[in-house]
Amino acid sequence: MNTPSASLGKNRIHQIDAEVLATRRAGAYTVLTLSANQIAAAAKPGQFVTCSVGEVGTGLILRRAFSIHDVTSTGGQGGTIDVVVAPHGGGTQWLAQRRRYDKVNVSGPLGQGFKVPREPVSCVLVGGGYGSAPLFFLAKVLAARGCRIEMILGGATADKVFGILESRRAANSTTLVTEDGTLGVTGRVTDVLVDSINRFDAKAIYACGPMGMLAAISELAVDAEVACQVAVEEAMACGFGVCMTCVLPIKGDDEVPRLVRACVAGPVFACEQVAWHL
Amino acid sequence: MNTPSASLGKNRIHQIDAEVLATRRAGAYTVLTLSANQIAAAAKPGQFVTCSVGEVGTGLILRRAFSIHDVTSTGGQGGTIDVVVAPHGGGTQWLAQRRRYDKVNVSGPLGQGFKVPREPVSCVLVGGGYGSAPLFFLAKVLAARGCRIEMILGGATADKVFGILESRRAANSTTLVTEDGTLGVTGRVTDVLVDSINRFDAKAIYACGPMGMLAAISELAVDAEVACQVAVEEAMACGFGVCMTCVLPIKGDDEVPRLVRACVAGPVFACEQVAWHL
Amino acid sequence: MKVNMAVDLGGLVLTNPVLTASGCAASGRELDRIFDITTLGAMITKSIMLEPRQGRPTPRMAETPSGMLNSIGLQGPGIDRFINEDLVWLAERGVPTIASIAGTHVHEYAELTRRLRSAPGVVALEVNISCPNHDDRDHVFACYPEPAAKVIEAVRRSAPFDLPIFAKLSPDVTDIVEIAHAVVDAGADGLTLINTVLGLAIDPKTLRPVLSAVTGGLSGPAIRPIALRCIHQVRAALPKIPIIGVGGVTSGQDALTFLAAGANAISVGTWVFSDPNAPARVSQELAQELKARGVSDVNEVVNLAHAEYPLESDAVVSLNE
Amino acid sequence: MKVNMAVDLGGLVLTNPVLTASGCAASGRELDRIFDITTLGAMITKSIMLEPRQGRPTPRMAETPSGMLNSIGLQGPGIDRFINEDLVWLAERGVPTIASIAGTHVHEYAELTRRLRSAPGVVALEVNISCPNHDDRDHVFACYPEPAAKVIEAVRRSAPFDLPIFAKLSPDVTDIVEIAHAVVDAGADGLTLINTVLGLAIDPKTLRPVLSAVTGGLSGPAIRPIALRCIHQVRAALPKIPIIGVGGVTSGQDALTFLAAGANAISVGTWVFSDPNAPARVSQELAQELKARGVSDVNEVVNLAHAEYPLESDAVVSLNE
Ligand SMILES: Cc1cc2nc3c(=O)[nH]c(=O)nc-3n(C[C@H](O)[C@H](O)[C@H](O)COP(=O)(O)OP(=O)(O)OC[C@H]3O[C@@H](n4cnc5c(N)ncnc54)[C@H](O)[C@@H]3O)c2cc1C
Ligand SMILES: Cc1cc2nc3c(=O)[nH]c(=O)nc-3n(C[C@H](O)[C@H](O)[C@H](O)COP(=O)(O)OP(=O)(O)OC[C@H]3O[C@@H](n4cnc5c(N)ncnc54)[C@H](O)[C@@H]3O)c2cc1C
Ligand SMILES: Cc1cc2nc3c(=O)[nH]c(=O)nc-3n(C[C@H](O)[C@H](O)[C@H](O)COP(=O)(O)O)c2cc1C
Ligand SMILES: Cc1cc2nc3c(=O)[nH]c(=O)nc-3n(C[C@H](O)[C@H](O)[C@H](O)COP(=O)(O)O)c2cc1C
Ligand code: FES
Ligand code: FES
Repeated sequence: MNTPSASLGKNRIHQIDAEVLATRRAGAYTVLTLSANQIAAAAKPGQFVTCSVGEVGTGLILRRAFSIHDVTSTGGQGGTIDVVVAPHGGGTQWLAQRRRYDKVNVSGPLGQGFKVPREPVSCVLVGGGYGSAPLFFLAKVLAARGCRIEMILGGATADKVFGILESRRAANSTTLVTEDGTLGVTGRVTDVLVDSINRFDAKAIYACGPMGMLAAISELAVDAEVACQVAVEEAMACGFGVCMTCVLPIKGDDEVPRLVRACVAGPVFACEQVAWHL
Repeated sequence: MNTPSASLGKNRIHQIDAEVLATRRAGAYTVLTLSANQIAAAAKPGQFVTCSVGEVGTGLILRRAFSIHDVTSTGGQGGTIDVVVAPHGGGTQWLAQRRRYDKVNVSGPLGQGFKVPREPVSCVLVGGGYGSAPLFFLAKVLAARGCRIEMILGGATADKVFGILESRRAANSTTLVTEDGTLGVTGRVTDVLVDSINRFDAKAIYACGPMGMLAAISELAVDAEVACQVAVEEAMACGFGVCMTCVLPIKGDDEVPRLVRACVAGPVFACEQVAWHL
Repeated sequence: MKVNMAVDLGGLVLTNPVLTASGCAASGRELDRIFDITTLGAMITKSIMLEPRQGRPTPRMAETPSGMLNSIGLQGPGIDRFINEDLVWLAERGVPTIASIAGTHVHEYAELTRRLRSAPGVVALEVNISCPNHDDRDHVFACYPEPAAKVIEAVRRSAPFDLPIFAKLSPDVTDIVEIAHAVVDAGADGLTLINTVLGLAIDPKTLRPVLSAVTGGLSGPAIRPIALRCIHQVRAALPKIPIIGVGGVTSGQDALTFLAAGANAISVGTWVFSDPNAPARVSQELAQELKARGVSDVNEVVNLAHAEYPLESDAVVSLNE
Repeated sequence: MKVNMAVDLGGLVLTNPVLTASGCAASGRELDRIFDITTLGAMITKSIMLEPRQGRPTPRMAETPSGMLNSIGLQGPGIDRFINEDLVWLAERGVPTIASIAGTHVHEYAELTRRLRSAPGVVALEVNISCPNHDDRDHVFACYPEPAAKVIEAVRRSAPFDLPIFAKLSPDVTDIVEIAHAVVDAGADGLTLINTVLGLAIDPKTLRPVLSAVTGGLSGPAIRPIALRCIHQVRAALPKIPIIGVGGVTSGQDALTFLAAGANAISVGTWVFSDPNAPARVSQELAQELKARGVSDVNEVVNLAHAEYPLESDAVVSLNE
């Protein structure tokens, strides 16, 4: 009666004791390159991984979620993923202190990634803080499809704008925005978004960052009648659908909002699906 | 009404974020050299320190106790202590993995040390496993008083006999004993103790190791009418006298055994004080 | 040496004593992307209620030292979709299912039981009585012997006579043995010990409760000593009752200590979030632990922590040194 | 800005809200080798009984995830030596002392109270009622309202009318608010919340209980969510009663959350073992936390986690962002 384990199927979630191959500082953030061949091979932009944190006997029992920032997949055994860590509480601080050769238990790829356009259209990618991380993996895929890419990277201060240098290669053009004016335009990413949409005749917006920012972007996108996908961040205990902690109100076809798991139905949603004001 | 804090007095217990200056392997053990000037300056042989274990957020909440194995005190700021770590559970494993420049929170010196003879007599120092660790600090002090030192170092297997090389300098003569015969005499330290006592006309025995070994040594010492001090090991939560977890039955002047705190009244006791069979 | 891992929970025979915990493995589909869930003794599914339920608003969780708080509030699809989608899938997948049910009135438990009579693949019911009892001043059923017993009686009456019923007890009581006696007298065939411990976390920034529901259920290794104590107490009082132990199990060694305390089977709950592969690993580690001790049957270690049940204890303890 | 740290526990004014917890700081001498104990609000001494007591055999402790179990069994010198040696020393040292008393019969509590009437330096009594009640089937006093109230009544009758009495409650009850009401009605001037949670650890090698006493009291950060919940529940039910909060406090931030939950003062217990300097550090950190929020009086943060007591909460929350 037993059918073969679904775990052997293509939906398999991999759990790997990944070696830290490299670490680098990027402003307020630490980028970790992890050897995670199977995850790298399966990952799509907008998906995420979860990492165990702490040593033997740690009291920090839950995994931490990180967007997949970059992927190198050689086809062989050498696939790697990059994650961008913003040191915040105990777990992210621990991760940001990892050194080369350390091991980190990584699980993924998790969640639904961004949908990419069939046609080579202009896209605006908007990131706030470490929310910019997944946009670079996405940009690679969009570029391969011939899309034109404008990036808007924002942060409270200059050191919290992620990917300034990388964006030169990843995007056709980039607008930097800081709230305190220490870099680029003074203000918020939404202050420059409409201009970018118009300037490049954008057909798609992709956004990741704090919920407030995503809500504001959604509003602008709906007004501008441009398709917009957002990658949301909800506190997650499991990251793969079994705990029901990460829910947010998502409207179904009947427009009725229901609490849906961000980790398996998301983290990427079409902006009009999210009931922002509940 | 407030008298000056007793904490300013000579009984002060120091608590220091000590830097790991050096680590070395010694058979099954790891020796850590810690920069701990104030502890080094105050320590006496037979005393111990406690170390915090684990990173931020660790679930291993209690400190671990370690005998002071060696002390270098320059009189200036450079004093260090050595501890010998036997990796056992999560805490000692974590400590044994420390590398140079890591920090370890150390508290000490704790407990009552060994009493040393006024006269330059012959002494037999008996250690089992990592119980040999404190005997080397003791040997330094005894040697400075002109005592003759015979060491008996035992262990289940060769890699668990601690201090083989060091004993060449620290002792006038050394007998090594292993239960499996992989090194020195096959058997237990008690198999060679009486012979050592007689050969060197020993006037004092000092012993540290598992409780069973200490009990057996005490019996032999009483029979041989040689003064014997033992450093016991009881599971300790606090290490400085406030929790009452580390008690063992110690006979008072009235010969009645009472439960006494090993961490402040000991860990060193005269062997006849301990009610071994309770 | 082959180790027998099959256990008999008062007639309910499972091939493996390691189970999932209700609410920590959904209905199996997600976990099956991590490991082959047919290797488990059974899936205990998330507590299901009669109607679809949205549960509590977020935030629904807070990490605490070696534990977590949750206030999911029994979000779920309701019994009909649960049967048609989840139970059908589980039955096709070939996993024995222990269906957990929850309600706020006694008659809801009875109705849930009736609906599950003909459901596929259900080998037992687990009755989650840690719900507010709307019949009686909003106290939780599991907190007082009488309401707890009433629920179990209703379920017993509505269930096929040969369907085992496990009552899942709350540790938040003065005398868990009293509750255990009450539900066993009311017809429970077995007990699941323990549900979460009521707790509260306060955000040090806002100084407000982290959870929108204010309080939540504490789970994970932090509560393991409480779970072991409850199991040990109840086992001492009820030597024969099958017990499913749950609360902070992370490893084969933990599982072993739960069996020794008196559990006949073990559920892995919160640790699935920490290590999605945990149920499979715990089961493998448990078999290895037994093998290393020369124990050929997992049932031999059950109750070994009780002075009065030293079944074969010499063998175990000696082989273990 | 200078922060006022003085608190008024129903007439008992302490210069600092940070205290030691009974049984975790002995009678102060040892801690005074680490930091100046006169900086504390008060020392709560280890529960003392009438006669000298050896306590339980070893092993008396087990480390558990983010916590520990203890089964000391109230080892102590008896009330006479306690008064002549410990209280005299504390009084000379100038530390306000809250003397914790314990007994197994109601009359013992009364007798202890009488002996302490003229003892030096005692500013309040803490009544540890988490002891087996030998008058009544060996249940613990703190577990049922009536025996709990009887002890408090006896203490109240035997104490000088102006000596505040704190009843220390156990979390191991179905309804801690019920017990709180009972002891307050019986004359308790304040409450200490919480004592340890009953737990059990099993040695994975021997498969026997680690503690010779089989079960023990769970303490440390693992139980912090339980302590916060109990404080929050009792505060909501008894808006005016002074509460000393205890259970897993490790830092100034923790202390702040306890105050927000409803405590008026905080004891540091197990964390003294982890960091002997903890009480001094917690007190410094708490002052810093308050300063950073622009709060000039520690009493302002008390109860802030309760929607219905948002005293000055705007100031705190806004300054805090
Ligand atoms: C899909 C997704 C992608 C993410 N990508 C990134 C990324 O690329 N880079 C990055 O730095 N951070 C990312 N985050 C946020 C990151 O997971 C949290 O900052 C982190 O979990 C906090 O852990 P901590 O130990 O620092 O904080 P703590 O406050 O100690 O965390 C306590 C608990 O709450 C959870 N938690 C707290 N804050 C958050 C949060 N904002 N989101 C989710 N869980 C939270 C933690 O996982 C943990 O279980 C992402 C979150 C999600 C859900
Ligand atoms: C006075 C004294 C001196 C010591 N000197 C040394 C030494 O020089 N080198 C060395 O390797 N070890 C020494 N020990 C033993 C060492 O403290 C324990 O092995 C260690 O605490 C175990 O920690 P763990 O994390 O490995 O084990 P775990 O089993 O995880 O420890 C759990 C808890 O039990 C306590 N505990 C467990 N076993 C012991 C034990 N044997 N003694 C005391 N507490 C225990 C731990 O401190 C901890 O709180 C000494 C112990 C004492 C009391
Ligand atoms: C997120 C979450 C959801 C839970 N949901 C349920 C539930 O629906 N029904 C139930 O009986 N127990 C539920 N529990 C309790 C667990 O089944 C288990 O009894 C408890 O968490 C202790 O075990 P653990 O420490 O292994 O998690 C839930 C626990 C968690 C953490
Ligand atoms: C070793 C130890 C001994 C204790 N002894 C007592 C005691 O004598 N009387 C008492 O009321 N509480 C006693 N307690 C309980 C503490 O005072 C405190 O209520 C409990 O440990 C929770 O706080 P914590 O987590 O900060 O330790 C003891 C706790 C420990 C750990
Ligand atoms: S994080 Fe567990 S269901 Fe989404
Ligand atoms: S270890 Fe705490 S009193 Fe000795």
